[in-house]
Amino acid sequence: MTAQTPPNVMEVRNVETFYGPIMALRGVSIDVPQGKIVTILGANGAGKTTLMKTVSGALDPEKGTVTFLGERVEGSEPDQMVRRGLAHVPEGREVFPFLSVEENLKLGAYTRRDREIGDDIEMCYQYFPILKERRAQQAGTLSGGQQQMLAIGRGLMARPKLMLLDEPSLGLSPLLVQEIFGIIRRLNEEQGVTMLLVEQNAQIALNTADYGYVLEIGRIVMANDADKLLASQDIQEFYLGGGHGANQRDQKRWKRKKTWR
Amino acid sequence: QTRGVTDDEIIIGAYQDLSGGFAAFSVPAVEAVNQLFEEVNAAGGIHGRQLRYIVEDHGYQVPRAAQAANKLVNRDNVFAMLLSLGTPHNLAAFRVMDPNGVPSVFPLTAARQMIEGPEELRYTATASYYDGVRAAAGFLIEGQGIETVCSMYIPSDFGEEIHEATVDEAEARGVNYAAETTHRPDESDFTGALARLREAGCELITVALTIRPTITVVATAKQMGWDDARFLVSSAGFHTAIAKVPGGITEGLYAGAGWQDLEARMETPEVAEWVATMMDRTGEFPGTGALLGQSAAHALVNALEIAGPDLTLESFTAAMETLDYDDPIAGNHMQMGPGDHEGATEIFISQIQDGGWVLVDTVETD
Amino acid sequence: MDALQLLIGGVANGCIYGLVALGFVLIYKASEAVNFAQGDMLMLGAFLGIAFINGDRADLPFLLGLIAASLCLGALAYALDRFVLRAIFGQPQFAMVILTIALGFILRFAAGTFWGYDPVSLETPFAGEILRLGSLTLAVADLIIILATGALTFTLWLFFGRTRLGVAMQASSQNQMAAYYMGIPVKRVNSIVWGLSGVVSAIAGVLFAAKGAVEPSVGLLFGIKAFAAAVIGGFGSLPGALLGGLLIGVIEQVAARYAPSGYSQIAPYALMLLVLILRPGGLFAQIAQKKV
Amino acid sequence: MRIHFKRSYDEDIRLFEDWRRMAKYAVLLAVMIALPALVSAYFLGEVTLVLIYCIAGMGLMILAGHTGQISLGHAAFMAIGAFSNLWFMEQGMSFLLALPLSAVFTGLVGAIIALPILRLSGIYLAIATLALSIIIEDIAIIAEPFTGGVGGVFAPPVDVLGTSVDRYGSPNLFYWMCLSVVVIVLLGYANLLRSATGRSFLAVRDSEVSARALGVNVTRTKALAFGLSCAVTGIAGALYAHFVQVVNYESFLVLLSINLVLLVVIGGLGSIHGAFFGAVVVGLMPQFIAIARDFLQGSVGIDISAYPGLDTTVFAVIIIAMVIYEPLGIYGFYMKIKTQWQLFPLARRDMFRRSKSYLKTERMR
Amino acid sequence: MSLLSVENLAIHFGGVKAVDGISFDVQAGEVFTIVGPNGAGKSTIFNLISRFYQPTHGKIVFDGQDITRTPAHNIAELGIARTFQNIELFDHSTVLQNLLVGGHTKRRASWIEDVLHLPRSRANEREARHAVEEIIDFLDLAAYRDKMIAGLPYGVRKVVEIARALASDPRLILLDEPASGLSVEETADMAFWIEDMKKDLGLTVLMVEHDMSLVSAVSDRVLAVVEGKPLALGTSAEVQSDPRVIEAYLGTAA
Ligand SMILES: Nc1ncnc2c1ncn2[C@@H]1O[C@H](COP(=O)(O)OP(=O)(O)OP(=O)(O)O)[C@@H](O)[C@H]1O
Ligand SMILES: Nc1ncnc2c1ncn2[C@@H]1O[C@H](COP(=O)(O)OP(=O)(O)OP(=O)(O)O)[C@@H](O)[C@H]1O
Ligand SMILES: CC(C)C[C@H](N)C(=O)O
Ligand SMILES: [Mg+2]
Ligand SMILES: [Mg+2]
Repeated sequence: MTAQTPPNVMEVRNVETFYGPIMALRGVSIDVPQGKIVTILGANGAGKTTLMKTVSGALDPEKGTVTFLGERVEGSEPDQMVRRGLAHVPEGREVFPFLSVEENLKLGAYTRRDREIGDDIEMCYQYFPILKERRAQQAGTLSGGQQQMLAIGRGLMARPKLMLLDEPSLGLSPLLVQEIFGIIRRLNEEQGVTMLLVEQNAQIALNTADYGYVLEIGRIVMANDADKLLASQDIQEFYLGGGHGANQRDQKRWKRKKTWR
Repeated sequence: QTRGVTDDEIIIGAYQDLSGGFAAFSVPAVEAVNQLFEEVNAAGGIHGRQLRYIVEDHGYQVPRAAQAANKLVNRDNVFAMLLSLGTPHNLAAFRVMDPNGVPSVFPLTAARQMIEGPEELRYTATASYYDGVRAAAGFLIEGQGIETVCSMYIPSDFGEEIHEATVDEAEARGVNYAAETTHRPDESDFTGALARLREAGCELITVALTIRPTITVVATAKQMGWDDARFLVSSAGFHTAIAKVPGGITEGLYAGAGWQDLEARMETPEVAEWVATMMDRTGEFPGTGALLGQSAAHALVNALEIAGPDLTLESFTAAMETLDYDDPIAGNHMQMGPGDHEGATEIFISQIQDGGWVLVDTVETD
Repeated sequence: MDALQLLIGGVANGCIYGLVALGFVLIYKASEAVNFAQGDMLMLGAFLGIAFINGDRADLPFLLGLIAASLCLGALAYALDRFVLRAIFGQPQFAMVILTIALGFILRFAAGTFWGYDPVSLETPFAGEILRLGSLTLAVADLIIILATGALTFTLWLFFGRTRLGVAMQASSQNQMAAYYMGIPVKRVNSIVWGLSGVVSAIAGVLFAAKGAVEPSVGLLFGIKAFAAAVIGGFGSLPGALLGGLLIGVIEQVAARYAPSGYSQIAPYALMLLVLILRPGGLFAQIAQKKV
Repeated sequence: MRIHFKRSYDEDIRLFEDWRRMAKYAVLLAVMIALPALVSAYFLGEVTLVLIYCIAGMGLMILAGHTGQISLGHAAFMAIGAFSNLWFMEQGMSFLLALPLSAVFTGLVGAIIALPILRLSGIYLAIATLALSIIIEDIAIIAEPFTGGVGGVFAPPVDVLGTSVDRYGSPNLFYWMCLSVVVIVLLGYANLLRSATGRSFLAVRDSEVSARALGVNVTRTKALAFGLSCAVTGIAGALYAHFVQVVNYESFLVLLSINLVLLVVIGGLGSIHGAFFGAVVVGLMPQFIAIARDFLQGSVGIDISAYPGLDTTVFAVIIIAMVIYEPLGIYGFYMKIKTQWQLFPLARRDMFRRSKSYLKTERMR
Repeated sequence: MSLLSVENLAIHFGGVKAVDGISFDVQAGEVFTIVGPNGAGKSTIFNLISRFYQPTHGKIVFDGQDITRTPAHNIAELGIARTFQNIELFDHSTVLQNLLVGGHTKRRASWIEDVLHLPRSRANEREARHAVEEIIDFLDLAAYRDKMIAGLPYGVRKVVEIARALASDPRLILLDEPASGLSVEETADMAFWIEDMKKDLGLTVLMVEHDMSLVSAVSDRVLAVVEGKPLALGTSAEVQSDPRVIEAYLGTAA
């Protein structure tokens, strides 16, 4: 490791995770350096969500190790991970449908005991004013995008050291997608929160991130600095949509085979 | 070769409720039978044959009782059933017992259907609930100048029987049968029902509930400040536990039953001895179930002795019909004869006084 | 006066239904699991109370015995969840239904083996005590039951709505994974609420035993009626559970007083079905159409 | 693992995937038909009861397993089936007519009850049906002209095409009769599952919202499922009445309802096989425990009968173990064994590991 | 003549005016897209059209027939199919079974025929399977045909849901955010499929979408809504250049 690389908040080594007989992760290793934003790209079903769940304790890896802040944590329960300083904003919102917006936010700070919780709720409301307007509404009746905002805000409430974001832009309007990534960058720069980000919108993810991994069918197939990935031919082709476009609408469909695998 | 009888064994069966709502009857009854059988076996058995008592639990469910009967009859090949509990359960089991010639000896229910059927296969132990309640109700109506009687009962054949007895006795005595309420076995509060009976001016109320609700009924009446009502239970409620309720809540309750309470007769040596044995065995003062178990098993053992080494259904029937003795534990007189398969017939009327049952009168029926 | 008397009796008995229903609702609120052994926990609580309080047993003073029984049953319920029910964490609700039905069988067996099958009664300092207010007679036992239940429901209601742990419990029931991601130790929270429900059941059991007698099989059917109470109130609502209990308690007495005999027993269930037909989620429903 | 190449849609629709499967079931059926020659009267009686449980189990499985509606009150419908069957026969109807008629009657009653009740779901439905099961006891007493009140009704002799079929008099015939009813119900059930109607049941179970969007009338479908379920359960009740030959209100207690639920869950929710596996366990387990107890007493001298109710408790413990270790029921276990067998020697133990799972509220539908 | 027309539609939830006076017409054969900020009421409009919600105001006319009071389960039969923002599949069934349920409205046999497996029921089955296999081919789902839904990747599920909607042989299909959660590549595929639906199957498509690349690629007309009210209507390019739409929805960088 070179001198300018910061220490790793999280190290994942050779992790294998199963759903019953299905092997979803086939030996994945990644590093998340302190204070950086790391993104994981990959097609649908590649195992991104599985990886996130494995490091946050929601799934147990069959093999391999996960180290968080210098401690081995694989197989711990998710609540212990939260206490250690990890916040996971899961795929698919997962808000508490019968609790009000505000109660949802308060629960985000469940592990905290300090007096600044109220301030942080105000901060969330600043980021997402609609939530303030709907603070007493049951979260289950919010629109899809509003629920996504609530899930992200709730994740922020934990004041984590490492934040996992699984497809945060899902279902958000273009304006809000920009805002979300702005928030991610600000939190990272101003409060030094380390981020591990899964995103389908590779363009914006790589623009935001410092480092990127590409996951395919349970394996890491590429890893590099974000800007290098952005420039890579393959990434251009398969994740950034180079080659497809409105001008090709009437052409016959065809697909180039990926060069790796 | 007689079914259930080998050179060294006689197999007796029973389907009981060991885990359901009537376990309070079955469990001690089985315990008492086992106690007596062990004693008999230890003394060499009956004509060299050991007694084996196979008990199946039906948890008061008819399907399981039917299964149990099938097993006992077709697999275990029992000679007779002793003390099987539950009316519909017995009726269902008779269907497999009758064609196979398995007698029903002293089933643990006093429903009158228990005596209907092929004569050589039916025996009951004590006076029916019906006779007991009629006799006791008559005694109270007569002795205390009661003019209005009522009834609270579970709508089962047990309850119906007591209800009928009350109605019949009221009619026979020319008094007014004024009101009735029916209940589920699980009921736990009787304020409304009692209010209704009080309104109707009931002076004597026959109660055909299981034990726990019986206690609650009497307690509730006291709480309502209804002090002058007389409650009468059948043999099913003639239970030591009721007399033992703390706070004197059940003081004054009457019972009409086919046997006498144990506690008051502790000076009788046989009673004292048996109570001691059972206390040793179970750590508890034997209650109604144990008493019924003991006296039924006692009668069966007597009959088997009399039937002699050549045990067949015919010799057994003949032996049962000769039974005629004082049962010291039950405190009644067991007597059968040809065409008479109902055992003891006297009715003992008792009342709870100072936390114990006290005999107030004895009535001879028939 | 007659009606008032009836009402009080019904309310007192309804309170016990309400307490058992409260036990269901507690567990449901924290895990959406339904405990079919709740009635048997009441039975166990009653026997424990007797074991601690009665003169021929431990002979503790009433209050002390009540506390001891509550603690015992609380600990037992906690342990049940910790060592048995936790094994099916995350399995469909149905598994829990089956598991608790089976547990009920075992609890009844245990009670029967320990304490026998004969009904026993609890010795209370207020057994048979009566307060007379004009023509109205009030059993002290009833009064105590009503006060205790009211206080307990209110406390629990505050706890669930206002405290951090209470809200966390509700969250756990709505989405276990998300609750974990908030740092809520969901499994432990479940065990705690089972313990709490055990305490409530013990109190219910002791109060129940103070009114009559108990035997191992009282729990099953009593539990079902308490279910009806919880459903009337809207499963998941604490005040609803109490209200449901009261309604059942009162309707039972009113029906026994005025309806033809044979029909009166149906009244509580008929009431429940009626409520459900009119309001499928009970009086204080917390069910919703899915937002798509 | 065998792979099937399908050449026509008919092959998808067929009941049996291939002739091997068909042969397997044919052999099973042959054994079942020959059973009276192979086993004792005692065992035959038990198997007959198991067959009746199978029918009741299939009835509940349609509802609980395939439509996702829990009923804790199905004993009530057994009762309705039993009493109506006996009443029809008392009116002079022949058994062969009375049996289907009582099924139709029970189904109708079920569907009518279903309409208000099926607006409920989950635990509300479970408890409402539980209440039904309790009420039916009182109704059976009140409806004395039809049910014989407290005393109950004795089953009149069954006459099938001029032959008397009696549980005790001609146990073999009675067994075969039950077996044929099982086969008929089974065929109907299998047909249902391979049809649009059956799929609409599954759809309602998995997502009412999308079922509705796809044109499934959810209320009607639930009522139909409930009605069919009750009709089949009613058949079981009718046969049961002739099996025990006397029924009263105490023949169909709540515990029977609970047993039926245990049956479908232990067998494996959502599969017809499950109803059969469950029936075998629930039907034979008490007897098995009793025999094991006799054996223990006879050979080792351990007497467990000193603990009354222990056998029920053993049963309960087995259920608990089952739920914990094999949540998919016996059918799940059977599938595991089968898969391992087919993959042999490639099967790995870890193929069946369970990963952590989490629940979400069911209060949103 | 327009296939679907919505007139002055409104629904209020307590104080929230989720949809507040929306009118538009969808012409047969076009792809009509609704865009708007989160919570603008787009999904609610879908829920109103598929009759999950009862509007407080307004009228919905499909193919000349007023469907404002038609029960939800009769909508599919009229020829309107839909997908859901959050994917609502039958999780414990296979892809094939899901699609077969899609064909529910096409069946003619009654349940009695089904139980007895009479010829009509069998014929139904054959037809249903035939139709479904075509859709499987159309959407390239052959590889997943017999897989359980639980466990399929998100992207595949999205396609299965569309396939299921197609199985009811609709004239109008409502797609709620078909591209959300899809990668760029898959989004491009989705564009082709929507094109094919329109061209090859002759379907009319009403879509809600936030991915502007897809919206531009396929939409004939776009309606922008904000806070339950219409904001702009026109071609994709027109709407995207409307300053009010940019301010409320797209942001400057779009
Ligand atoms: N509950 C499950 N049961 C079985 N298999 C599963 C389950 N969840 C996921 N899988 C499988 O595991 C693999 C990885 O899934 P995962 O959800 O991690 O993918 P992903 O990269 O997050 O995809 P997406 O972009 O669609 O969210 C997929 O092939 C999927 O089919
Ligand atoms: N059942 C309900 N109760 C209360 N408010 C509701 C309900 N359903 C929807 N809403 C509100 O109506 C508004 C519109 O919701 P809708 O789901 O239609 O938004 P949308 O335009 O689809 O947004 P998104 O792009 O985020 O999916 C939201 O503000 C939402 O909170
Ligand atoms: C009190 C009990 C012994 C009554 C009996 N079980 C019966 O069914 O009649
Ligand atoms: Mg994912
Ligand atoms: Mg939406």
